[in-house]
Amino acid sequence: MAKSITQEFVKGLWEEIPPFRLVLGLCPTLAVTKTIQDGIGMGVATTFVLVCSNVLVSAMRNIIPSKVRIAAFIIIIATFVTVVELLMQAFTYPLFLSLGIFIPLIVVNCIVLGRAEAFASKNAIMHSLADGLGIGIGFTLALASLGAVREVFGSGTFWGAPVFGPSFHPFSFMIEAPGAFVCLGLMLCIMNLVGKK
Amino acid sequence: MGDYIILAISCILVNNILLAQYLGNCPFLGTSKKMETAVGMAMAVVFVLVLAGVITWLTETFFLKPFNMEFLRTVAFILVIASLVQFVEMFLKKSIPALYAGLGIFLPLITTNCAVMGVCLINIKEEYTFMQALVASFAYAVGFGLALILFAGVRERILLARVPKPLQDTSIGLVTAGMLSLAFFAFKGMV
Amino acid sequence: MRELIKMVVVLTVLSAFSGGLLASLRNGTKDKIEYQQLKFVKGPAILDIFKGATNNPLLDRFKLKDGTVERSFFVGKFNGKTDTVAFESYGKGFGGDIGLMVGVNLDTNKIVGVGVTTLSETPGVGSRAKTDPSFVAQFKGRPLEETFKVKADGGQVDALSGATVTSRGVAAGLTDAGLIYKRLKPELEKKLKNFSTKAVKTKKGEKNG
Amino acid sequence: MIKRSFIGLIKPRMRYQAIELTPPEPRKIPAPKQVTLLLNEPYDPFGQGKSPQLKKGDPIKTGQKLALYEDSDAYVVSSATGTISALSALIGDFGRSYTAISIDVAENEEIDEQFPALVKDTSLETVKHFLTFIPGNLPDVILSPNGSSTPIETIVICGVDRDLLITANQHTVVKESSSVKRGVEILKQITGIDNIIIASPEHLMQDAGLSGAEVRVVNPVYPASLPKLIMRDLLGRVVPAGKTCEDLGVAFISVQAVASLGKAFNEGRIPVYKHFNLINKDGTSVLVSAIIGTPVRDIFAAFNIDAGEKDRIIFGGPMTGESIYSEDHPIQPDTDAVMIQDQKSLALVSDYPCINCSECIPICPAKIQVNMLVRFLEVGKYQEAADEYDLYSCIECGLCSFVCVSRIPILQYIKLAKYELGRISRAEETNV
Amino acid sequence: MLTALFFMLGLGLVCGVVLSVASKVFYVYEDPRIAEVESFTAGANCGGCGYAGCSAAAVAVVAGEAPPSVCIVAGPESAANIAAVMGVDPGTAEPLISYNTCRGGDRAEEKYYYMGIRSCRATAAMSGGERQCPVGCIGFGDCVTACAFNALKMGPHGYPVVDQIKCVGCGACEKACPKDIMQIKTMSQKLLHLNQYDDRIAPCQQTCPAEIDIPKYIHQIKIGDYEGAVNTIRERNPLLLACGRVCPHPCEDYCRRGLEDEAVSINQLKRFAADYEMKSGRRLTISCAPDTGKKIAVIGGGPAGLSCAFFLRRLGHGVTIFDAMPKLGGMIRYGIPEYRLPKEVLAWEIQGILDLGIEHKPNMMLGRDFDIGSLMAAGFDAVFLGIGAWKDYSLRVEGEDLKGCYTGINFLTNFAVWQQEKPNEPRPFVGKRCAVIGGGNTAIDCVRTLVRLGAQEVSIVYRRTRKEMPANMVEIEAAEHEGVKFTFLAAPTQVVGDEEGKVIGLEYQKMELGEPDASGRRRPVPIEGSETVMDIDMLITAIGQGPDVFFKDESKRLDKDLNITRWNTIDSKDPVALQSSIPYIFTGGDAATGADLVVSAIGGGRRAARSIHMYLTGKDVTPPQRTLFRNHIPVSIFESVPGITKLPRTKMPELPVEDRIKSFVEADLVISEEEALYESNRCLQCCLTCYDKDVA
Amino acid sequence: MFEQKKFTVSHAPFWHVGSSVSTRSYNIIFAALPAVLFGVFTYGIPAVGVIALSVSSAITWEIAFNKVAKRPPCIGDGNAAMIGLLLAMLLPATAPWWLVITGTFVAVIIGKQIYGGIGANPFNPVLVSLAILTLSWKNFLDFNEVLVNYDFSYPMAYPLASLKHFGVFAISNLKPAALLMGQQSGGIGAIFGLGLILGGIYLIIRGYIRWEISISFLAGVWITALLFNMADPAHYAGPVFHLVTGYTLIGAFFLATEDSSSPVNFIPMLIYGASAGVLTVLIRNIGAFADGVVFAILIANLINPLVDKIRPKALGKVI
Repeated sequence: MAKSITQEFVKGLWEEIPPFRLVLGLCPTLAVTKTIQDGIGMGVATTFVLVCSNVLVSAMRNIIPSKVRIAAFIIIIATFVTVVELLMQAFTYPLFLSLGIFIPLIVVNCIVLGRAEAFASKNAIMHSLADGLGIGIGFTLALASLGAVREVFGSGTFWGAPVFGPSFHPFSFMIEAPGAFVCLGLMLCIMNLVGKK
Repeated sequence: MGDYIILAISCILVNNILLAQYLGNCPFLGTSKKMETAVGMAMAVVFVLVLAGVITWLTETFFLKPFNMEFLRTVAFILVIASLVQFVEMFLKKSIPALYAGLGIFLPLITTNCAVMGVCLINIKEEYTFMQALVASFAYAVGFGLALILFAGVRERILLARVPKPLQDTSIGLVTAGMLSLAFFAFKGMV
Repeated sequence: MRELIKMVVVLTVLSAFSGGLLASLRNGTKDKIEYQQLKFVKGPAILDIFKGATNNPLLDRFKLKDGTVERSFFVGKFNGKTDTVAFESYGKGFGGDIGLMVGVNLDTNKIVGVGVTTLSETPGVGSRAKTDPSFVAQFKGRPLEETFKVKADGGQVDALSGATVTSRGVAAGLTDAGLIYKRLKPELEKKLKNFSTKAVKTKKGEKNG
Repeated sequence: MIKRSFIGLIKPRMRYQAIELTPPEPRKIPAPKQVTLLLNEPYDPFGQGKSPQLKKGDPIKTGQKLALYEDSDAYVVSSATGTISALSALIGDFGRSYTAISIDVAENEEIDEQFPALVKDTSLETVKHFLTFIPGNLPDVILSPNGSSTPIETIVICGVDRDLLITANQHTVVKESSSVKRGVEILKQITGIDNIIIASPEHLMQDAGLSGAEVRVVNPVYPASLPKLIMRDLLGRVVPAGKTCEDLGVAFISVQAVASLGKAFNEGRIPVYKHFNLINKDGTSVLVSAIIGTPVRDIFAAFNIDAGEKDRIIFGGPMTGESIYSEDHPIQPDTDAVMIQDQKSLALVSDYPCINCSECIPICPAKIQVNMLVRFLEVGKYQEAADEYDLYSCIECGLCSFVCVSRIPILQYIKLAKYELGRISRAEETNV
Repeated sequence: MLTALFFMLGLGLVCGVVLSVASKVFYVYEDPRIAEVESFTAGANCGGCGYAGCSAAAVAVVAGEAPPSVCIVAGPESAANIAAVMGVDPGTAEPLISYNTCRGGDRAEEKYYYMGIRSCRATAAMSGGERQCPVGCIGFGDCVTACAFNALKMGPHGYPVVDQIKCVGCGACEKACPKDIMQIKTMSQKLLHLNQYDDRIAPCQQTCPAEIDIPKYIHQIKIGDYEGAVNTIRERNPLLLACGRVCPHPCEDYCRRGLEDEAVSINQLKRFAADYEMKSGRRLTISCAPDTGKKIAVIGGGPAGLSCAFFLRRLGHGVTIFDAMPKLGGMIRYGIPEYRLPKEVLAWEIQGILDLGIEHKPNMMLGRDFDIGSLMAAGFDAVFLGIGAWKDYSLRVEGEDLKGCYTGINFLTNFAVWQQEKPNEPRPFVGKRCAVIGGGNTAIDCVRTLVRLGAQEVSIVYRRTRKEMPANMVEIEAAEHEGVKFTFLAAPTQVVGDEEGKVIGLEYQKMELGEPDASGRRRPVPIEGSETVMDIDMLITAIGQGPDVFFKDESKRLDKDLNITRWNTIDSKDPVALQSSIPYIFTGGDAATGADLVVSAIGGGRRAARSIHMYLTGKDVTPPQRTLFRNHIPVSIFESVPGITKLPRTKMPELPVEDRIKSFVEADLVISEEEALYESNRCLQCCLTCYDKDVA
Repeated sequence: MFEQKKFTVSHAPFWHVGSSVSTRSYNIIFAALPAVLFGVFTYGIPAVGVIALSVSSAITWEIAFNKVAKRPPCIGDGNAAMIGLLLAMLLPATAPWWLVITGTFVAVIIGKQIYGGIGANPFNPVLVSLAILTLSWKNFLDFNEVLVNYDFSYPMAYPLASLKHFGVFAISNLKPAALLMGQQSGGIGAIFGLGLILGGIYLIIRGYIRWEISISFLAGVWITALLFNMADPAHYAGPVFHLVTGYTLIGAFFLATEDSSSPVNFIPMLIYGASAGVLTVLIRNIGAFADGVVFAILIANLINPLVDKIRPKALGKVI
């Protein structure tokens, strides 16, 4: 059953792409996808945390006693989240602003903890790295696509640039909270349709 | 007193944690399929959120702030919350099994619930006083519970409907959550 | 027992390690972060207010105690005179607080400009408070000490159409700013009298940041 | 089909058919060429370890008791003389399985002598062994009063008809009061139960009074004559959900069965003629008398009714009957009506979803929240339906389906759910 | 910097201490499986599963409320691990797969127009459903809706089709089906299934002694799935190559097409599929259940023994075949001549069976080299006695033991042994003028062999007429073509010998047909004084054979309880259970029935394997109540089949007579792919009461 | 065996009252006609355009969805047409075409079909659609702005907007009777109060809508408005004003009574209607929107599954 490193990486991009296939990490997915930039920013931040924590958890998987493993994983994850937080504040401040509270909340993103527990704590470092990277990139792609859809329809822009003519009245429902839910729901539906063999 | 009520209403309805702030959505979708589960989860969230809100506020005020260690907030909070939840779970399981059966089993779900962490962070960000933090935590939790229970009611019916296959389950759940959030616009501007 | 000790030790060492790592990272990025905060949050509004100023108001700043709160003031130098300050006040809007940067001339007590710093209003409606320059422009030149009210409430402010709540919030913020100004004016005057700008460092500050 | 009134605010009221004061004699159908008796025991052609009592070609006399195996309790009483032409399995509705015994009727009728020999002995045993398959059908629970969990204390004789358009029971009340009276006496004697009540419509109170049983009046609006509602309205007792009237010590028996009981002892032979209403395609109802086992085909032939492709033949009334698929289906002891509907005037059902219109709520005599119930039933969540939405409170009157805007076969869902739940619980019992 | 360090140090310490102390103080016992299951979930406590966190989900799994695949984060491997912890099917670790047993679907006639809830359960509750077929599929697809894994869909003929890859064997469809059409079974359970009265099976399948699902494999051939066809046949018959050649195909007698037209050439199709596999040069994999650790001795390597060994091995048992002859195959190797069944083909087939991991001990004869006692001592758990019917019945006339007189089996075996194993030794004796007494297949095999060996005049002497000959008509015809003479209505009365004790003639009495006897055949009555003598120099008697049970006399200890019938067969009380009077000894094939068809022996081997499996797993050996053994389901036997247009049956290709009488090269040939497709299209795809009507 | 006559077999009861989903929809459409015709009369051709587009696009979306989802077409039930008509009644006559089409898309597809079609929608599709349109294109739904080109004998300021922005004073000259007769600005079919009441009474009598909901909704509005009015008459308008303006009447008779999102039991119907009424006035008086009917009914839809659990004890129910 053991998959190659490449397979571990690739599965995150389609087979197990969160949050479409693994319905996890909904909060950031909903909250920070008003624009495609935000989506990608969040995705990259999460990927960073995911990869780092996966590697570290995998490296330490034999040292950590099982009873406190969750607590230990959380510390590891929280540390990397703080690292990201600090780095973003220092270098990409506008992004940090628009992502707001959701940067520290990466720590409670089920994807990160889920991968640490379900995968990294049972697999070798390179596999965990590939897994983290794959899932992270998948997550980024998902956020970006959702962000793109919401931005295009909700604001009439793509990456900040207007895509429709001036006569377009943005469907601003899409960038409101309800729009986020509905849009994600419909995207899940499309994924289900596509995924059906 | 009036301020606290307004704060509470604002947290429950206007700035509902789930529907307006997008926090705590995973368990929101997960535990809303059955009314019983939803009620249990709602109670557990109220319980934990108040505890967590208080304890993180204390941590912030007495440790992090005086020593200028705000940057450690994430780590400290999550560690405190996780330990607290796990402790409470073990405590309930042993000492009050009845309560454990009713709401204790939902506790693990809360450790990684961004609603809890989120509210703690909001409390700090908004610079609430202790009482405000207490009220806000409680109210946010009630808001969470309210949304969850209302959602569970709606969802129980949707599970019986002939939803097209690709839309079933989470997909239609999300769309419905969107409608819920839409309906909550009714309270916009009231506070 | 051995297991217990191991658990405790692992947790402790892990958190200590984390603390250490983060603390050092924090020290390394501290200054940069502070500057970034100013630049992106308040920067645009301040620069807008102090259009034509000869200094970099972002760097020329000081803090004053207002009761228990500490407020930041940014100084603008016009025609060689450091008689203009800008500071932040808040009003309640549709979707939360609206942050206003209010620039005021200490000599005339009149508003030199108003900028919206933070706002989370309905896009396309309330958000026009920030995007529509004509809305904030109407405050320019008004005395800060008056009470601001939208016309619907019998005041003087032209509301953004369809965004009464936002407009009210802005008005309330301005009124609040007036109160702050009144309270702190003596101290401000004192402070400004012997204020020297750091205009020279502008470029360098940008780079070092 | 009763049309909706213009004013939909008021719920429809459906009155039972009332019999004329001097009803005409029922039209008698001559004995057919072949009769089929449905024995309430599954037919197993490969049955092992049992010695079959009946086989093809056996001669049969009228009034002869027929049972599949020596030790089986279930039997039928032949309504004609002839030879057995076939034995076959017949699957009824909701898992009932019968053995169909077809008898080619001979020209000369011979009467079996077993019962006439015992006619002096009005004992429980005699009734039990010869008279359960009489017109009107004598329920077992009356004959073995300790068979149910609670001993039977009250017997209710239904002098009313269960369903709309039917007058068969009323006819018995009017025309056969002496037999009924004798029947009531025998009932009292064999069961030892004195508390015998006859439920009758208001206009037949006099006739019902002749029976010697206590008369209680039933509301003439459907579904008041359904047993659980008679229990509630006439006896003031509510049957708990999931329980039967028998569980409360009340047994129901049709007035025809009581009359047949009386007649059997009066005349010294087991009665085989069953009265029932024939409801034609145009909704007219005629009282008919035919021997048990007569195929519907012969009855239609007697009235020149042409049952065509896709028409619907119903045993019982329009609200509670059962439709059958073959013209060979025989009249049974409890057949109170045979109804035929033309293909063009069938009330259609659809698989449209419930639109939550709430028509069914005020009309439900059991106060069930039908709209939710049917949603659970549609997706097969029978247990939840029983736990949360009162599946077992249903008295199966069919009014919800009658008014349903989406034309959902609600009653079918309900019965199916009860049947499936029963199957599951039986399966669990046998496993444990 | 330092404060941060110390703060975190303190915090970690406090949390660690509190938690570890609490875990001691508040310790509560719980099912250890919960922790184990939980360790396989993702541990993210995301709630996506609908339970309150991972441990709640684990509790639910252990309590049986949730499926092992509950965790949506951890993926299929975790589900497999959890299933392993829970031991979903503790008895066999075999996967359960759903399959449908009805291929009737909407081909079955309807008895009424149904109006109501569109669900199988609802309509089944209304007089058993609207289809005429009492047991068939109703077709509203309750099972399809019940399936949570998308593994079922309604096929084009209105019955459900299982996607075996997606099926997880959860059993939801089985529960949903009111007609018990959807069944969840392991491979073992499928192998063990015997035809039953309530099965939805075509008349041909009911007739086949091996119970092969004939319509299914014909359909698979029709759609070009030849490998599938092979697998289908092999589910019931491991000797498909042999059967495809020698089976007298009783199934074809019940083919519904035969009522209006000629029967489908079922056996040719089977042979086509079997040859397809062999010619492809690749053996299809045959799956076996996990090892059970039980050991079974199969005595006799003929069709019954091979079949029994094959099925036992697939059920996961260890099997050793003991055979008296040097090579496996029994009567099909030593009794059936080369021209009917080339031994190369047989060897290929037997090798495939042995490759499953069956041990073969050649030249071991029961009663001579070992006995049941020694087997028991060697640790075998059960014994299958498939010793066949190797002892010819004697004619009981004078002169039977003269020189030049042989019995059929003796002759064929001697020849086969020489041909296969000792080709360098002198050829067994063959006369010039040979007579073979008997009308069965053995007799025909003898004459046809004699023809090929160069006998100048070969005749068959049979008591009755040609019509009554039990041998296959095809074989008789072939023998006729090859120049064999037939002497009917002739009962041998004496074998005439010369002074050297050599046979020189056969005296027989002529017969005439009298009244029909119980079997419906007209009994031959001797005509007094009609004795005739036929000049011969070789006589073979092939009037039937029975098992040779001499071993019973050799061993006095264990085998004395073994009951033998008066026909010398092993008494098995129940012909389906095939358990002998000694509980651990089972029998089958000719040893139990007397001389019979190969395919019957194969069926017997499987039934015995079933009984042995039941016996070894501590279950009741008696067959299920409604076993359809050698009977037919009455409703399935039609008198006419409307809607059939006649299509000629494919002719079997054979070698020309002049070629075949000269050699032992296989005489019957396989039909071409094109012909196979044509013939498969003639199949009506019958189910219990339904069939495909021909279009046009 | 094969030539036997086949009869129809079905389950009791064998009679049906004869009602159907389509009659229901068409009766509701019929009942809406007075108000619609008045709207058309008042706003002229643009109103006809909006109504026609709305109805036809709603039907088109429904057909399209049925095609895509491979479901049997269900436009025959008239529900889509009804949704289209009701949506048009709420829109201003000047609504641009894309707004109408988006609106019907949201109503028919998002609001109804993806939940499995008629009877399964937890929220009133029309209101979901209108709420989403309001959030997205407030300007196009602001009656003050979009109806500015109409000039009638009565003031064309949207009464509720006037109340919100300028207080009670601004509406003091509006006569309830005139408002009831349609002399106000507003949605195409929402202005003619009398017509709506007539339609509502027709539907109540025919049994197509439940009087409990309508009456309790109106009562909720009336009482809440009265309380506000009594507390501060200078700030809050009187109850009658609230009854005859905005979407109150169309809400009471056509929106709140939507089948699948409203309760079926007596007491829940009262709670449902009343809470929608109360919330309407709360939103109007202290909330962010000028008219609260849309969101108030949506909230009431939301609580519907919960309140509908209050029901009479079933026959023989144990416990």
